[in-house]
Order: sequence, then structure tokens, then C-alpha cells
Amino acid sequence: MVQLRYFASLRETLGVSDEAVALPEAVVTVAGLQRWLQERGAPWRDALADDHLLVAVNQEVSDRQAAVNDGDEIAWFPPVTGG
Amino acid sequence: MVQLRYFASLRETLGVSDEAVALPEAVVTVAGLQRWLQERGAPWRDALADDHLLVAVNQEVSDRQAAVNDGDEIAWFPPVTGG
Amino acid sequence: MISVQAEDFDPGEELERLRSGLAGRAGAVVSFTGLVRDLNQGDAIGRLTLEHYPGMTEKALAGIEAEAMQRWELIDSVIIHRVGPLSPNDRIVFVAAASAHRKAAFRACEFMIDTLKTRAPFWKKEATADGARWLSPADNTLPGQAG
Amino acid sequence: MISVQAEDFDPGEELERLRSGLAGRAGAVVSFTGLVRDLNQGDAIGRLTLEHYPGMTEKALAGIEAEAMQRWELIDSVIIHRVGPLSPNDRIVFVAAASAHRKAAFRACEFMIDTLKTRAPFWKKEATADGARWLSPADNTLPGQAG
Repeated sequence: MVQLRYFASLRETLGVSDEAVALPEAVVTVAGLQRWLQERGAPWRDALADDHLLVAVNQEVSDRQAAVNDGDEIAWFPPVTGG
Repeated sequence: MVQLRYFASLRETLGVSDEAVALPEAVVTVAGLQRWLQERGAPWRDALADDHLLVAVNQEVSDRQAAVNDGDEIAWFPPVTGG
Repeated sequence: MISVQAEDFDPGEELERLRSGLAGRAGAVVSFTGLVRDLNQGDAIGRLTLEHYPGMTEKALAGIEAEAMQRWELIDSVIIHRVGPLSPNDRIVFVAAASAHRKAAFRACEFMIDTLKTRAPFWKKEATADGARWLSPADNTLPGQAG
Repeated sequence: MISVQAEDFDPGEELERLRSGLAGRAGAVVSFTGLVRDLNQGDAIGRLTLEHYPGMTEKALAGIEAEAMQRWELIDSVIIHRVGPLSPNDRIVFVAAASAHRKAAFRACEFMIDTLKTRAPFWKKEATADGARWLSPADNTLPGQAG
């Protein structure tokens, strides 16, 4: 199982803030997870296609090639606007 | 008459903080005033010979070529060390 | 010291706490306070809501502070960021750096707020006459936003 | 606002006064606080005395502030400098700049303290174990001095 989290406008678009999911064996990277989530159809397909979306694996911003492993917390969010 | 003022280490070296003096007619610039004051002998001659000394005419830092006129306030002081 | 909090903070108290701990070791304290700007002057609209990613936010701020402390040999530092609803002129963020030298304090303070703005997981949602909208990073340097 | 004063000041009060007057027009307030550093830790010595040139000091500070206000389009600013006897860790100087943008506030605040250090007629005399001595500008960035 991995813990997925969604923030800000993405959370609102998807209508979900977090979920625990069992990853298929074929999903071993952030990019793979993204494609798998996009297969859910609308609104996932378009919302996750945004190249500006950031991904944090275990609370560290990561790139699409980063590995995802059982027990990870993977968060998706738009560019940050704090300060 | 002009008002002369001396600050910080210069004030201590000269033993005077301010004085009102009548300028000779030949003294028309800061440089002239400096030479005239140096003619007073020790400690004036050496203390005013310091090239780092600053001069303010009417509370504006001025160069040695600046004019001095009756009624002016002319202050001599070492480089500033505030802040 | 870092803090992520809903309640307001007191910049004077933070500066005084910093100073008391310095015991004469620092000559320079530089602070940045970010305030909510008012896009819609005279209008009741203009509230902001700050969302964040609990856990990662604290990690990100602690990382930014540690980097500044090490890079500029700071004696002490503070990062405080508020979350939740905010109104125009409210304080959003406070960053301070204490150092023996003022250049280091300026550079470190500016580094911390610049880096916070690009790396810390906060998002601003603004109430406008046309409803609420999420700000983009481009908006985030425009009126309505801190600094 | 500029002030030359013997008594201590409260940075928090100054920052709050600035903020109250901004009414949502500024997003960024940057402040610099200069403290007396302690050269002789554990020693009773280390007092400073600040002499200044009354009249010219106020003119110089007002000129520095006016230049910063105009050059960086500040919304408000403050320069406070103390005179007379001071002890290690005492506040000497406070400079703050409020602006719509944080870069302007940082640049303006740094300009004001940098310029004050070279242009405003203040002089520091330090009590040491070997007696009192006047600081030179070279000393003035070393321990014992603010920032």
C-alpha cells in the first residue's frame, strides 16, 4: 500500500485529499504511478497531465523517475505560493 | 564670525568642542581655514594635518575647496563609525 | 526555530527572544515580515486562505533554515509561517537571521524567504468578487500577496 | 520617520506602527537591528559611548531616508539611532523599509544602514582594559560593533 495525497487546486479538481492504494506490480516509479492514476479517466487524466504539477515522495520533492515503494507517502500538488 | 565645532577624537586632542572666531579676510575656503588654524601650533598643526579628517560646512560634508562665509558653521571630525 | 501556525505572531517578541539569546555574540539581526496586501481597497473581499502540507511543511522550513545557518554561519534564526484564513494587512510570514556581520544577516534572511516561496508547500486561495481562486506563482508577487 | 535618542527603542513597536499605517498597501517589511557586540566576554569592560553631531545627524538621517523612499518607492520607513553610553547586546540602531515588493524592501533597508555607516556623524568610543579608545571605520565592522 502507498498513501496518496493531493493538495490545493488539484485536491479540489479531483475531489479527494488522500487515499491508500495498493500499487500494481508494474508501477515502480512516479511516472508509472501517474499513468496508472490517469487511467481512472476524467478528471484524473487531464488534471495529472499538467507538467507543472509537483510530486513529493515521502515529503521530499522528487522527479518523475523517482522510485515508489510500498509504504511510501506520495503527494501531488501545484506550484507553491507561500510567503 | 564663524562657528567652529570639533568632534570625537579630534575634540579630545584639541581640548575644545566649539568656538566662535572672526576669520581674517584672506580665509575664504576650508583649506584656508585649515592652514590658519594650523598656525596656532601644537596640537592644531598635527591634528588638522590628518587627510582623513572630514569637514562639514553648515552640516553638509564639504571638500577643502568649499567656500567659507561669515555666519557659517564649520565642523571638523574623524571618519564616522555609527551603525 | 521554525513554526507553522494558525495564530498570529509578534515580530517584536521574536526579535527580543533572538536578541536575548545572543549575549553579545551578534551585531546584526535582519528580519522580513510578509503582510497580506489588499487588492480590493475599500472592499470587504480580499481574504486569503493558506493551505499547507502538514509534516512536509515543517521539514521544508527546517531544511531551509539549516541551509542558511550553515551557509552564512548564523548565530540564530527564525521562520514562522501562518496557515488558515487571513485578512488584508495580516502578517503571513516572519523570517529573521542573526549574525556577527550585517551582510551575512541580509543575505541569509533574503535566501530564507526566497527559498520558502519556491520550496515550502503552501498554497494561497483568494476570495474575490467572482468567487475563490487559487493563486499561481506569477500572481504571488502581485498585489494581494506578501512581498 | 527618523529619531536620534539616548533611550532604548522597541523594534516590535516600530514594526507594528509601520504595519498599522500600511492598510494593506505593502506586502514586505524588512528591518535591520544593530546590537553592541561583546569583545570581552565575561569581562565587565566593553561599554561603548556614542557621540554625534546634533543637528547634522538628523539632517543626514533624513537625507538617507528620503533617498531610499524615492529610489525604491517605499511606502514607509524608519531610522532610529541611539547615542550616549551602551552595553554589550544593547540595541544601537534600527532601520526598516516597507514596500509592495520584498526585493525593494531588502535593497532599501540595506542601503539605509550601509549609507548611515559611512555618512551619518556618529562616533564610537570603547572602554577597554587599556582605557578608552575611539574606533576607526576599520574597527567598526569587527567584534565590538554592530553588524
